[in-house]
Amino acid sequence: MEIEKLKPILEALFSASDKPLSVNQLFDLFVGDIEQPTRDEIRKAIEELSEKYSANGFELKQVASGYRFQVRTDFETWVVRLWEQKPPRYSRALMETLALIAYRQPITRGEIEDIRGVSVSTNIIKTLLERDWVKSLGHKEVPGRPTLYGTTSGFLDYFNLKSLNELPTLAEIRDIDQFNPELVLFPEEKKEVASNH
Amino acid sequence: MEIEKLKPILEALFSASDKPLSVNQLFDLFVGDIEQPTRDEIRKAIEELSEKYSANGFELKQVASGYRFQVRTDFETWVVRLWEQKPPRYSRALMETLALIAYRQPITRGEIEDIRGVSVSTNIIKTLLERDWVKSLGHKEVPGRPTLYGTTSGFLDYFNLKSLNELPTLAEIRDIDQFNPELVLFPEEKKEVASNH
Amino acid sequence: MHKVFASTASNQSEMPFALVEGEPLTVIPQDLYIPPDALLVFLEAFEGPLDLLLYLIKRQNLDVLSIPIAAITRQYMEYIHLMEQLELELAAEYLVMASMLAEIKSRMLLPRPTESQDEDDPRAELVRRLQEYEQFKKAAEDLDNLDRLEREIHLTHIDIPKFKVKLALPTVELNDLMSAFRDVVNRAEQFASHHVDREPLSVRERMVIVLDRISAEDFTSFNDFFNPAEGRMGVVVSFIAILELLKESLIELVQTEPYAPIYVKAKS
Repeated sequence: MEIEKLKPILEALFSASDKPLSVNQLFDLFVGDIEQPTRDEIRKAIEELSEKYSANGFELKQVASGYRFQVRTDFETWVVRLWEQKPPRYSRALMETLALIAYRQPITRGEIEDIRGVSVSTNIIKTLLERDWVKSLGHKEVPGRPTLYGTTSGFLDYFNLKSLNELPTLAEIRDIDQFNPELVLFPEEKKEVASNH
Repeated sequence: MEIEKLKPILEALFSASDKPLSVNQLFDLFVGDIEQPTRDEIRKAIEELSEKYSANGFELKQVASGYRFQVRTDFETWVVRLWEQKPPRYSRALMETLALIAYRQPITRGEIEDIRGVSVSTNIIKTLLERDWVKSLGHKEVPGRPTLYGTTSGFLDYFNLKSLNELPTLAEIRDIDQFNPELVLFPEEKKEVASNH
Repeated sequence: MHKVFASTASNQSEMPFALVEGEPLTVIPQDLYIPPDALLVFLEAFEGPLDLLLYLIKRQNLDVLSIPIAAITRQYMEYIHLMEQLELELAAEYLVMASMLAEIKSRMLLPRPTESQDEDDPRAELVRRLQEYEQFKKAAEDLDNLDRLEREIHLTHIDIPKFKVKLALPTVELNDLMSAFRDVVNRAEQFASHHVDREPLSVRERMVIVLDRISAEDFTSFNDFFNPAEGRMGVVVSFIAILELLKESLIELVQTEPYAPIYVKAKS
């Protein structure tokens, strides 16, 4: 395969992949194609790409498990500002997902969807995992082997709980509603902001 | 600020951000810097970057809420091999509801139901709100004050559009005047009806 | 189970047309038999009465502007009948449409006053609705065919080195979590099929602790899960947690012979 034809394909692959890609992994991706690059051609294309991106805002970098595009540290000053803005707010969907994981663990994504009646986006699960409030407990032995989720000790720490037992039960939550009707747990405008996330 | 100095900074920002960035958002990121680019300089740099990436595996694309790097669709064949997961599919009911909201906004649920001839499930509206494709625009001042729905910039971003104008044009409805009352009598049809009774 | 057959009314150049046994059928071509499950899928594929009507019109290559009301009404009623036979949940909208069709049909049979001939075709409203629906049905298809994220459009994932980011994470109050749970349970209870039980959380928590400690490779002693220091309550909670995990087939209990030690391992 011509290097010039291979280069944009590799650019597309490196930019799309959320993991580093090795020469072997790349080689395997072309198996079965009419035009199949050799490992040497892939290596040559990577070399030329590294050269090409040497002065960009991001570079093609070799790490242990392969190559990946990564933002150049020279631009840290500006990049960090992207996240320094005001803290975002979690969506209602995320809160309900977290609540179901807390109260119904171990639970699969499908079970959460069944109860909520709406699909749960991958991002919600990702956010909860990244926040270290939720972890995988293994897989359920049903077709598809879905991941079982549960809360972490980080979750308990954040909410200042010693154990899950300290979470109020549903009956207690409803009692609070009854005895303090004026104490609205989720004020109306908060709800709207959350659902618009 | 020199354009040549600004370009790699913008590259770093676009590659690091998980959301499209607008000229104004970019401008704000430089506020307080000694060297602060003007909006025009930012526009110029973006233009040059779009040009620079026009033949790469990924491109700088303008969508409703700003610019983002995205993989060129020409390389989809290879890119999809990186993932096992199939993209989510949406039901016809959901797509029809979304189309009505997109083309007829602001529109109430009742109006959608009138055109579709069936009730719209709460789950569809909820999914559309949660995906941030649709938002409430207020209430219609009729009995019951039903919510008026419209699409968001998130909807345009998702469908790779800059504005609602880029939506495919609606098929034309042939005028009802074409409808010729002279031709409406179907003698055999009438016969059939008569013999059925 | 209803036996359902499909037959082509070939002399009318129609597409395969399904009929329930019992309806007057002349020839039943064996090769066109539609299994009931498939027919169910077919009938469920309609997005409502307008969609079904459009299908009936289109499959005869007819224009929406010239609907043969009597023929379409008859076919429509046959499908409604089929849906009833298959115990498909028949939305009220289908029945409303049936009565609308019947009304149009009866009005068309009446002799019309000659002077008002150029307006007032009883089908006009139906045609308008069909046209409008068809327009948005097409729009939905066009929208579905647009390139979109997660399908044709892929964002770049360019790695960000460990920058010293002062990540401003959203804050959450325990109250928010509680009210989210209350809301989701309240909602689930409206749809009767979902019952969210109010099990003591201690069991749930213990289930997680058990899952954390076991693996598919190693055998963990059953006894290790019981700590006498926790008292009778603690032992009972552990026991229920293990039973619950067994019920959900998340764990296996292994015992090589009677009275031998029992081991717990994750389902492999």
